[in-house]
Amino acid sequence: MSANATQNLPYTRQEMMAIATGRELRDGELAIFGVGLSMLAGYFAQAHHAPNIRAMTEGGVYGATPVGGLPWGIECNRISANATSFTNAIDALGFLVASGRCDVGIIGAAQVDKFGNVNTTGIWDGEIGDSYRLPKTRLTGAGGANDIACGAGRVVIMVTHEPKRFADKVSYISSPGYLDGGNARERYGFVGKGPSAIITTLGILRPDPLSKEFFLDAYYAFSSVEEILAHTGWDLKVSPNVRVVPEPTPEELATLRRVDETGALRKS
Amino acid sequence: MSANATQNLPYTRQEMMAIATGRELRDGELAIFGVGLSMLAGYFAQAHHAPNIRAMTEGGVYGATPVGGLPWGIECNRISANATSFTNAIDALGFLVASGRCDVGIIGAAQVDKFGNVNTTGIWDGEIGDSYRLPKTRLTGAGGANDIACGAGRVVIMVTHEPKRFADKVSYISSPGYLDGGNARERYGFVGKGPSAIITTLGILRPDPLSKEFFLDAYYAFSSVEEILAHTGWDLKVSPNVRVVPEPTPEELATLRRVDETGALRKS
Amino acid sequence: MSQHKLLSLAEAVRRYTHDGIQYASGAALPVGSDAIVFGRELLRQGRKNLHAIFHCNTQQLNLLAGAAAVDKAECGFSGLEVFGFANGLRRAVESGQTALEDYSNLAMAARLLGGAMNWPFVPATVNIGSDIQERSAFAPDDYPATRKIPSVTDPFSGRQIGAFSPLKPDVAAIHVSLADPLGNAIMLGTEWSRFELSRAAKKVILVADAIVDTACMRQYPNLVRIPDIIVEAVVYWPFAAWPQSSPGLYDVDEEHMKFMNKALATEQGTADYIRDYVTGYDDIDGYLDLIGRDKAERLANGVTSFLLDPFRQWIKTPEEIAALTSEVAA
Amino acid sequence: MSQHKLLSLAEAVRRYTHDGIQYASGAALPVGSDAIVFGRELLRQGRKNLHAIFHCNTQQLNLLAGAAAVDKAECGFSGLEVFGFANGLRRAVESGQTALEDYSNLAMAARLLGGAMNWPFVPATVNIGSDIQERSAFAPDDYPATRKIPSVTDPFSGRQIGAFSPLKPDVAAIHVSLADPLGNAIMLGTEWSRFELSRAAKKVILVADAIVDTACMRQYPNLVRIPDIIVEAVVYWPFAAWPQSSPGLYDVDEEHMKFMNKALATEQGTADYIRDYVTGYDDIDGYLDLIGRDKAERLANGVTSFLLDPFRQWIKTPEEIAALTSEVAA
Repeated sequence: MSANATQNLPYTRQEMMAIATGRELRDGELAIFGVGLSMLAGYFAQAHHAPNIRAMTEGGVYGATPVGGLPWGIECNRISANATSFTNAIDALGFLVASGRCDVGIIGAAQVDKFGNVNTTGIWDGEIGDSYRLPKTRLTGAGGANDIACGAGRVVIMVTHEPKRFADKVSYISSPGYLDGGNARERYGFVGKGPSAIITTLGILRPDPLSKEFFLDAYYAFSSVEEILAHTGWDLKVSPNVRVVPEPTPEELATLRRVDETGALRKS
Repeated sequence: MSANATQNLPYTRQEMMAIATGRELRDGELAIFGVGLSMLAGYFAQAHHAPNIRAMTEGGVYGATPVGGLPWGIECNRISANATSFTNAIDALGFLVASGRCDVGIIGAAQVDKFGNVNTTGIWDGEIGDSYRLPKTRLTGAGGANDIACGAGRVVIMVTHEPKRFADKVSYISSPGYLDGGNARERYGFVGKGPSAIITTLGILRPDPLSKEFFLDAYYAFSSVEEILAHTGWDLKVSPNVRVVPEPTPEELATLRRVDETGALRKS
Repeated sequence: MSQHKLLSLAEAVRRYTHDGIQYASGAALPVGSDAIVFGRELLRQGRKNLHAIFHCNTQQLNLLAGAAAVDKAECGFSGLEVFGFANGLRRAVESGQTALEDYSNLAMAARLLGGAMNWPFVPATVNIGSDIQERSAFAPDDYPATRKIPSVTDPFSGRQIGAFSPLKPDVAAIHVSLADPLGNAIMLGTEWSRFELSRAAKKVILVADAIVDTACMRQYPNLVRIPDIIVEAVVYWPFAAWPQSSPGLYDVDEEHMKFMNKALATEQGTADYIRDYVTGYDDIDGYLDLIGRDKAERLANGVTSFLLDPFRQWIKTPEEIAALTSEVAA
Repeated sequence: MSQHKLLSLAEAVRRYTHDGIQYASGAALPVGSDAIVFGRELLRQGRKNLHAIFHCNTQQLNLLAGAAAVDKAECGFSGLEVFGFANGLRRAVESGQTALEDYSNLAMAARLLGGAMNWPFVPATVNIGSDIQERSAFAPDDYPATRKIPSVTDPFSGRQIGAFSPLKPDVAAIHVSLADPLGNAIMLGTEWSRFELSRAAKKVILVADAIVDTACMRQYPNLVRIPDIIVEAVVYWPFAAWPQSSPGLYDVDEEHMKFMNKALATEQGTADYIRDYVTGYDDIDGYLDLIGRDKAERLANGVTSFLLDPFRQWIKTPEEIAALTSEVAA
């Protein structure tokens, strides 16, 4: 089991994923984070290398950094306690995200496919078919992720790397990646450019510039190309320049753990 | 001159017009007032017979009654001083007025025609023609009156009764009345029912239920059918039941003058 | 000028709701400000066949759906954020009890904006191109769905975008931090879509954690985003959003959030939960006892309690509120 | 984390404006909160050929148009409320100097909303059927106008409504009551369309009557309707809206409103006005001298001054602001 592979490491796979995600964010960017891992990754970036990142949540909570531990939600008291501005959904998701104004968004996925399409709506036995039938397992729906996927300049997808989560084609597109690939996004005029990376517990996938199919760009010190291929439900292409992601520096790890003060990322 | 006709009366023609307009408002209604005469008429109604009128301005100023005299504008300190809520234009003119939620609006006019269309945009020599040419005199534009004219349940138009202001057809429709009459408003799906009265310094005009052409419904104690016909620029029809508007009661006059504490309505 | 609109919770539910209505929650996201106690009262009075308009799921929808009182729901997000899937709603959806029509969070807000504006449709630049547009739980055989988010042609560029259908719920029970007896309301924390909802809904009931004097509103008119002129009734109920949070007033009750969601995962658990936490109190005092007086005090002394400080001087006591409420009822 | 954005008025105009830009006023209606002093500085620096986006006319547009600096203007209302017609704008329109494209007040707000949303068009249920739709000052020979407010078909009902073109001004100078050095802003009084404008404009400059500490924003985050993340620069200028009003801070200067509008009725009067009230001061002190220190004090003690009371404790002194400003410039 790959879980064992990190037993001797001074960080968890979740922490590696959060740090790798945080590294995708640049100083000064307008960035939107969801709840949980996405928020930890974002605030890690702010605390570590992007002090002037302009962080927001889809609730229209601005100027905040969480206090007292991982917020229970993007609107809860832990993130409301030191905000400088509260507005609303139209403002955050519409004026700032769907408009194209937001540089980068971080979203999660229950299932992702080779074109970076995300399913967070439900699990079906096989294809849904021509009539919309009940899911075997109902998930959370799109939330703001669809709006981020359509509008944010670029999107980083965070997902646990398991075969069932990496499908050739998602059962339901909750949030669009590159749809059926190539220039498909242009059909809909999306102002956002689409997902720039899928960052997993095992490595980093990036889209081919033309086909938009995601390929393996990098793996972690504790994972391998073989392990990743075995955990991906499609025939994942591997970059000829596939590289190892640098391990967390002591500063990165210390900073992340200050942000993740309740240790959410160390529990798994 | 009709100005002389009121010399011996204990009220001015403007005061009669304001009181007649105020009488159009019913208790409990959601009502929008513009600046000046319209606001005085509205707050007179609230102070006199409609204590629960829900008064608003297009600035999104709610729960206020003016203090210190006639407000200089619908947003100025005299009306902001005791408001319970300030929002914005989208809210007031969109959510509450264009939506059809507002029961009644009071608007003014530089020029009005027999179908109750209002011009507040400009004065041209004759028709504008096929090319939009410069007005001889530029007026104030539509402001919120167009939005009120489209959306408010009914509209009361206040206007000084002079021949040049009562045209067969206005040069420019800034705010729609019944357009070319009949069911013309239905072509545009306006949620508001259109103007219910034109209240002037000489009398009250109301629309024919079918043709929507305005006819003379009532004149004042100091005016006459003949005087009104002479001051109307179209062949004004007179109701067979034309009546005299009741003169202001002492209570009405006293109340109006409390509202109009700086005497704006007594200056003309 | 205006009259007091204070009404008891039971009377508000009795007077303004009935089976089968389009019922909207005025919620600030899944773990925040929502009039959850209004949902409890809907169940106490046996309301059913609801068509729920919830910008996001909350423990209220989770409870109502888990109790099989919801036939249809429209939602942007159907989970509970860090607390995971909403087990009551999930069970209702998976069993077919509740048809859940999916939108995104911006879509729900935009549809409320469109309802408030009385637009016939709202331009959609999101949700298009995904299964949110192509799949309709309300018309499952219409695939790709043609009526859910149809296309509209931009007359300026000639290109096609989507069109959302506006929302105009029959009744919205909107949770607010502070209300005055006339119906002016202050929300602390994100508004989420409560501003738009208060204008889109046909009738608005405020459910307020605290009642303040109107002088508070005159001091802070820019905070009064819901004015009395559009409000039918004001219900006073402390900890109305419990176990969720109300910034400035109380924190999330983490323990009960988990307990409640676990209970709603099964029919039996839901029945037990209803017995204990829906029909298990007679009045505000009994409700606060259920929460636990110590816990309530601890939750009220959270990291955001300073947000309430400027307003405390105007907060009315339960006795003052009771006196006003009985005045209205008389 | 964020950095101070305080900038002198002259530097803000120098850095963010140039001839021919789409320049938006962030105004709260014709006699209220507007960054009129920004317009004075535009003239001091000789900016011209402006395309003015003014939800409503104010004394700023009246002055800029009267000074022949405006080629095009888009407006919902072009008067001065109780102060009558705007003589400078009127003269510019009647002479053909300024092409004035008419909309209604809701239309302008909706167009800013559409710009903020990045919608290709905005549904129009007003302005249709009137000459606002049929006549275009920007395309005078296009009659009835086909590109100004074209028709769009509602895909749900099949009926036609109008479509407004969204607005995205190059620069907006938005007047606010209070700003912190980072660019968080509080507006007292109606927002009018400043919220939407702050999101629609490509660059936002705040012009604030007073600068407060960020602690003020953390105490009242729901009042901060313009957050720092969308603001380029903060200009401190007391009485920035003079002779108009800024609720909570100062009243309308009735005398100067009339004097100014009378002056703008003629070319000569406008030249005299510019000499005395546009180029007639070197700094804030000189500006306050022009207003008159006694009058300024009287205007500040108006009927709404209590609205400022909760915030006074955080207001920074001119010396503190000067220290911060020089820090940024360095």
